[in-house]
Amino acid sequence: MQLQDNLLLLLPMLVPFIGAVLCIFCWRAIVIQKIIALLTQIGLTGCSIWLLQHVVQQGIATIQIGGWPAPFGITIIADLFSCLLLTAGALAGLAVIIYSFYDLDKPRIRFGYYPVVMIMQMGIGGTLLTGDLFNLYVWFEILLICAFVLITIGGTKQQLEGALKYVTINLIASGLLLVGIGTIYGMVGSLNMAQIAVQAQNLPHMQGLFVVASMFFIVSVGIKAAVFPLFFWLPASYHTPPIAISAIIAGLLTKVGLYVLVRLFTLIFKVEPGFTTDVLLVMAGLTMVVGVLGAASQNDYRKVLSFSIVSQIGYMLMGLAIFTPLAIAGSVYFIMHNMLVKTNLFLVGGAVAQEQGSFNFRYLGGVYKKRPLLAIIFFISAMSLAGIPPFSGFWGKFMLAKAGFESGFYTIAGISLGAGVITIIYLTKIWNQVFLKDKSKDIPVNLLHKQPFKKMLQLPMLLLLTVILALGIFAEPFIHLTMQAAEELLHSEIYINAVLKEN
Amino acid sequence: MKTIILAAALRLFFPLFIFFSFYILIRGHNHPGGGFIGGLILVIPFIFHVLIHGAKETQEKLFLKRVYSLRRKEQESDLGYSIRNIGYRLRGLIPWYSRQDKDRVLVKQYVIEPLHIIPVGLSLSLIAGILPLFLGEAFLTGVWAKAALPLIGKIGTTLLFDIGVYILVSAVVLKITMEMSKS
Amino acid sequence: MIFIIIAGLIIAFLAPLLHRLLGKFIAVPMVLLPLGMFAYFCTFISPVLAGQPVLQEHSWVPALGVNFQFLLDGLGLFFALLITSFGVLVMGYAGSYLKGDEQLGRFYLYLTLFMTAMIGVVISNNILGLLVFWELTSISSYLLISYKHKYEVARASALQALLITNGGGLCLMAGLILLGIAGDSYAITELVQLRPELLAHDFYLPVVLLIMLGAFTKSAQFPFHVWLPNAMAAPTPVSAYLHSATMVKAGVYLLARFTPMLGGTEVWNYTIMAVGATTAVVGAFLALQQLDLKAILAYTTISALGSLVTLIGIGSTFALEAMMVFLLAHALYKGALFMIAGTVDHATGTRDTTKLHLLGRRMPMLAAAAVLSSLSMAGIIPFFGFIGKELLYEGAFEAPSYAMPLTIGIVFSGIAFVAVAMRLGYGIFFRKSAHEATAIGHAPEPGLWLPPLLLGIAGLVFGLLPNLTVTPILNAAGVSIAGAEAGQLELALWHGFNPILLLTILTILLGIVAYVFTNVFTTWPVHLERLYNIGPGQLYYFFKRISARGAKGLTGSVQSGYLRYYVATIIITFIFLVIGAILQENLYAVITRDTWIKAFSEIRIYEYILLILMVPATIYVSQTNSRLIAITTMSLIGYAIALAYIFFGAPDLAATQFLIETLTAVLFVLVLHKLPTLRTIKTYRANLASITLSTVFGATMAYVMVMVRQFPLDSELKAYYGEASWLEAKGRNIVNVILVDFRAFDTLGEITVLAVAALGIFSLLNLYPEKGDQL
Amino acid sequence: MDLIFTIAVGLLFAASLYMILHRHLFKLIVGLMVFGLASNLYVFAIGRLTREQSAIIPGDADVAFEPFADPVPQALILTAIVIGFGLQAFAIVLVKRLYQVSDSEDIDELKNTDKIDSTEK
Repeated sequence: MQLQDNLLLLLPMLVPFIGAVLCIFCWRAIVIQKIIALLTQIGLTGCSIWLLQHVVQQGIATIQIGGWPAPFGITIIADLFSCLLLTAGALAGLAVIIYSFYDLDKPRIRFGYYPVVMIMQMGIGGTLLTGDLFNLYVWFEILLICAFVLITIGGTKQQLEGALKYVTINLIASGLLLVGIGTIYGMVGSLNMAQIAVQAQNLPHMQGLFVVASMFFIVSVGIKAAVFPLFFWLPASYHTPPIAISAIIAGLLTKVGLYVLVRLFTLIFKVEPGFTTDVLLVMAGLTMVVGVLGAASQNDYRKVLSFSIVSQIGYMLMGLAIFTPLAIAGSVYFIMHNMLVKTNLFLVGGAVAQEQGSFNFRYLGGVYKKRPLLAIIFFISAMSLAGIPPFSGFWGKFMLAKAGFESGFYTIAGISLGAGVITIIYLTKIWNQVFLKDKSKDIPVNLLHKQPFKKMLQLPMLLLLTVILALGIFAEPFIHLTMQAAEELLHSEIYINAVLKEN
Repeated sequence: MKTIILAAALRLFFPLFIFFSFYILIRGHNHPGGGFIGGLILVIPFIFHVLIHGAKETQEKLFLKRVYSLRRKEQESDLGYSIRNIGYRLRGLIPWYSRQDKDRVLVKQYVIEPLHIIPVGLSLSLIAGILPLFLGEAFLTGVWAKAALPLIGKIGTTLLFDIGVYILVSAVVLKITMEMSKS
Repeated sequence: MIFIIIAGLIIAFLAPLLHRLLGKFIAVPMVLLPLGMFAYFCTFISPVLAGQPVLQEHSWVPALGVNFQFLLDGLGLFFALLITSFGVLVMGYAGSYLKGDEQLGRFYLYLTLFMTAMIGVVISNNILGLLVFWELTSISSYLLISYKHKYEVARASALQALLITNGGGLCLMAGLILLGIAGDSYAITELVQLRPELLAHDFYLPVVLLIMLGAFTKSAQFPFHVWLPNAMAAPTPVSAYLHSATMVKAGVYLLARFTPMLGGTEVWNYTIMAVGATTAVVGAFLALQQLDLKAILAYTTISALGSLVTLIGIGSTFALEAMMVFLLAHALYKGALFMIAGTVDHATGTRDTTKLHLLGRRMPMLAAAAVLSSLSMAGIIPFFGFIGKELLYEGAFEAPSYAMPLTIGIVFSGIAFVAVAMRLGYGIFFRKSAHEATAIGHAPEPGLWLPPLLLGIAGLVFGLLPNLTVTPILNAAGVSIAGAEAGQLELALWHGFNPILLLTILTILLGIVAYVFTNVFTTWPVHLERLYNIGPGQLYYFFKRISARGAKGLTGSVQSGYLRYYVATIIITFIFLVIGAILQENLYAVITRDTWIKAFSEIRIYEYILLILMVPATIYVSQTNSRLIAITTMSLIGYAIALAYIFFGAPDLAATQFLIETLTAVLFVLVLHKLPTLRTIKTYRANLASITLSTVFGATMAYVMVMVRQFPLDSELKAYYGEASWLEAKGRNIVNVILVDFRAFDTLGEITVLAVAALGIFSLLNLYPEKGDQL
Repeated sequence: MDLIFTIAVGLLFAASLYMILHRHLFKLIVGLMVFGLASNLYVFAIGRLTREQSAIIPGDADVAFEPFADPVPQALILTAIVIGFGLQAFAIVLVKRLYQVSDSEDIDELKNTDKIDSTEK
């Protein structure tokens, strides 16, 4: 059983890692890299589902790296929350990998796209599964360097410009995160998150300091999660690389940041009415508003979606701030749904641009007539994002709004619904400009030599669409799971006992 | 920075640094040192080489491996030639014993690319982690051999892990310096 | 009943496929679907009339209380029959109207989707289920309005309709959620029982207002009516179906549905009454001025919706019953008239009333339909429209309060109806004028005149024999809204001489006068332009423009592109949060004199070296304008830190720091000539600001450190590692043992970072567009 | 002895931020590096300081006896230094390439990707 337990929790990290190592070995052999990448990604998805199923049946699973007992070694732990996100992330990753077979240029593949993407998947797995604060930092850095590399790969001027902002702000975030972890260690002398949570209750004289330390995490992890007013790096950089890269970064990274916020603030720093709640609420509200307004004012497919990521982060943060079971469940559901939908929307944009050679609304049009399947994929994904029932986004929005009204947070609930209207505005803007409108007559010559449309591009999108539809129309099991996940999160003693059970 | 003295000194220091770095790696478990510091020390002479000679020349001199065969004598039997050639090839493996024969032919040459060493380092560390799994232990558990080797001491997976770090760090730093110097 | 919904959805999504298979015969299955649904709903007539509503439940998302709970009572059944029967006619009509259109499959998809959603709305007992279908109607309406998506007008109108109805939908969502919280149930049947508790609940007012907003936007009540005339950009079958007969009545349905639960209070009655009456008058007034056939019809629809809403606002049993009758009457003639307008447009290519003349000769069947329905619209005996109008007048006349103004408003609307009906039924078909008869491209096929004719005949039959046909079901609907005392209605054409008859005659006379002076009304707008500029239609565009500009401005200033602003904002946020937390938690009080003394105590002489090295170096590195010196001083700082590590027992760290610092310097030197030369770019003021910010930032960090360090640290990790390092992990250098054993996983991650960094640097330096790689 | 570290940490953080806020590419990169140094030093200092006695178990003992330096922050910083090195090396190269491409060291001029109506395709 030991081996199986170990494998169960390790494979989500090891499978992509081994895949990446093999890919680096086959540095020049693109075809082999593609095969490895596909197999790895399928394997990862399988492992995630296996783990999810295990956790659903038998509760939280933990292992100790190196066999050292709990607070002393590094704990790897999977609860429902992390498993759900892991599975969603693996599915999104699978779609992007398949997509990249048909849309990514050869030079970028020759310079390590696949190994880096796979190491990023490993980083995501690690971030979601680790139970150790400093280990979390290490995984974050892996994600960071992978994002750096992916954003700059290809080295166009825009990519570099965007990357400069990305790099600067995220290096500051890393520094602050390290400082925050140091502060926590300096206070309680432990790095295991469960143990810190125990200590936090045992050291009443440090309650105030814990609040201060939590601010370090709000800012540093908030930067990674792209919360207002810390999100600037995101709209500056996410639209610069090719879609196969944008999609995977945009779909997954900020959500992982949000995962960490939820994890930390349910386990270590409890959100109690007062300063923390106020801060989170204000941030959530402003993030939503600024995000949707930003998205509504852009004229570029990818830029609209970049700002849209920001606004959606606000919803997820709102659930954390409200801090009731329903709200947390709403956040969890929202994160999951958003990973899939955002990835899919980016992929659609990529397919459109492959044929039309542009992301700028001015030069796009006529897709509705020409590519009906693509239009359907976009429309349903967009409606999901906008929270139109019975698609997936509705449930997230509904749970969050209901939780807000129930707990008396009327303003934020109202803002969340109001932001929904603007969400519809910018999505219909894309729909109008890219799909419905006829293509403009005066297109610059350099955009005219476009690639032929590859029908296979729609395969990964259909895959994601199926999941999105299932998430929305057969929502019951998923919502049930998120509710359970929220219960686990709010009763942190379950988590703590699972980690420290030997003692 | 192409000074003769430095170049000469470097030739002297090369084996010294290599052995020293290995020493640091091995003693790391009980004294200050370890794979990371060792790896950094290992690349110092290489970096100096790059600084002095430039990346192109470093690659040529240190990382370009050539495989030679003997030129076939007239009317030599296949068997005789093969025996002679195998002997020559085997000798070629020993650096200071290889002969600069005039009648040799270049069979192939290849560059040892630090990039290819990177996955070697990664996989060594990974193997050190995975090995204990087969012994029923947790991932990355330190498993120790019963017997100890002279000079090195006890052998365990942690040492393997540290060697992985050592190789990887040196390969990465080497790659980075050479790329930066080339551009 | 769920299979009706499922069947509808499945057939909707099959429509494009069917179109490909069947070509123009796709209309056949699409007509059969609503016909089948109609037949299905007919089977419920007898139990419902017997006073036994049908309740079916299917769970969907029980975790959130959202289920398919279907209730078929009088009201629901009435609407279901209305929707399906009109569905039959419109589906057939659309087949002829859009014959040969290559996107006909999609059209049927949207239309069927809409019909299914609409049925869902009227039979849902779960308010959240209702919301789901409600939103679906908005979306399918959007898709239908933007059907002619080539045209900017269609896209803009569709967006406007979507925004207004969806905005209302979100209000409705909020209202329903609050209602669910207040009543702790989502079932309408249960909530109705809780009426007293709901009326007394704190949430009553917000719930009512929010639900009203949802209903008003959907039913195009003033000032949200602006989307409806623009929605006429949709193909005419859509206008006939959605924007006159069914969807816009969803708001009316909603208000009616909630009347027994939330109605009867002052805020309910007066708000609804005021909004409805205003809409009735404004709609009628605007209708008189239009020249476009569909616009005329759209505004009269608005006016009629206003009258319906007014009746709900009046709230008396009689008014509610009258509402149902008028609703049916209106649906009959308005649906027909829209189809007629569509056929005219189809045949002549224009909808401008000033260009349409003497159409009656060429299209006799259509003219017959037009006459029948416009007579009904004008409220002429013996059409059903007459009964509807009589009851409408009576309802307003006998209103418990404000009867006088309401009656005047309703009668005004009636006058406009007469005038408009004359223009439609007489003006364009028969009126002799100086113009030639308008040329007709091709005579309309039966599919284009039969449906309106059927509706017109239905109006006549229902008018002649109301009690044999529609009275029972109307009564049943009345019972669901107004309670058991309703349902006694006997419809008849003749009510004797009473004030209402007088009003009717007055209406007809004045209507004829208004018709004669049509020109006066239609040329008015020129003079009224200024007034319209502040009307809600202009207001919508004004807000849209302003908010677009505002959003752009805001985004431009937030996402300014200046990296230093970004960094400054982040750091300011950080400082603000940390200091805020310190103040909030009263932590400044914790720092005592002892803390400071401890901070100053026992510094050894050689440790001052650190400060002596570091302080000038730090200041120098931030001021220098020489790249080499900057690198050197930075290394100096690094070495000083390495020294500190040696002083405080961290030889491994010191060695690493030393090596890395040197290596970094080497890397810098390698690329130095490619790096920009240093110069001071900053202005004096910016400099001052950043010095201030930096100082505060540094001080904050230092302060937090002092605060944390005043408490003793009892590290269990340190203790454990100290004990286990040699005995269990077989290593004496604890730091190294941590790195390769206790926390080896971190190290694995760390070397992965290094590997990726090397890959990244490799690609950055070797792959860029100028290098010739085709990206 | 806390004082030295308090001053040093405050100073380093302040200087690094000052350099990052300066609009110059080169200063930015130096500032980021100093930021990394500062955070390492912070972590080191906040784990409490022990003079001279390093975290190495003497050859004649089985366990380490207090007082000895806390090995945990050391290990953390070691990891952080290495990771920081990787990231910073990448950043140096990025700045170098960016300077080559844009031919400007003024960061204020590098704001094309943020503009709403930029002319990119």
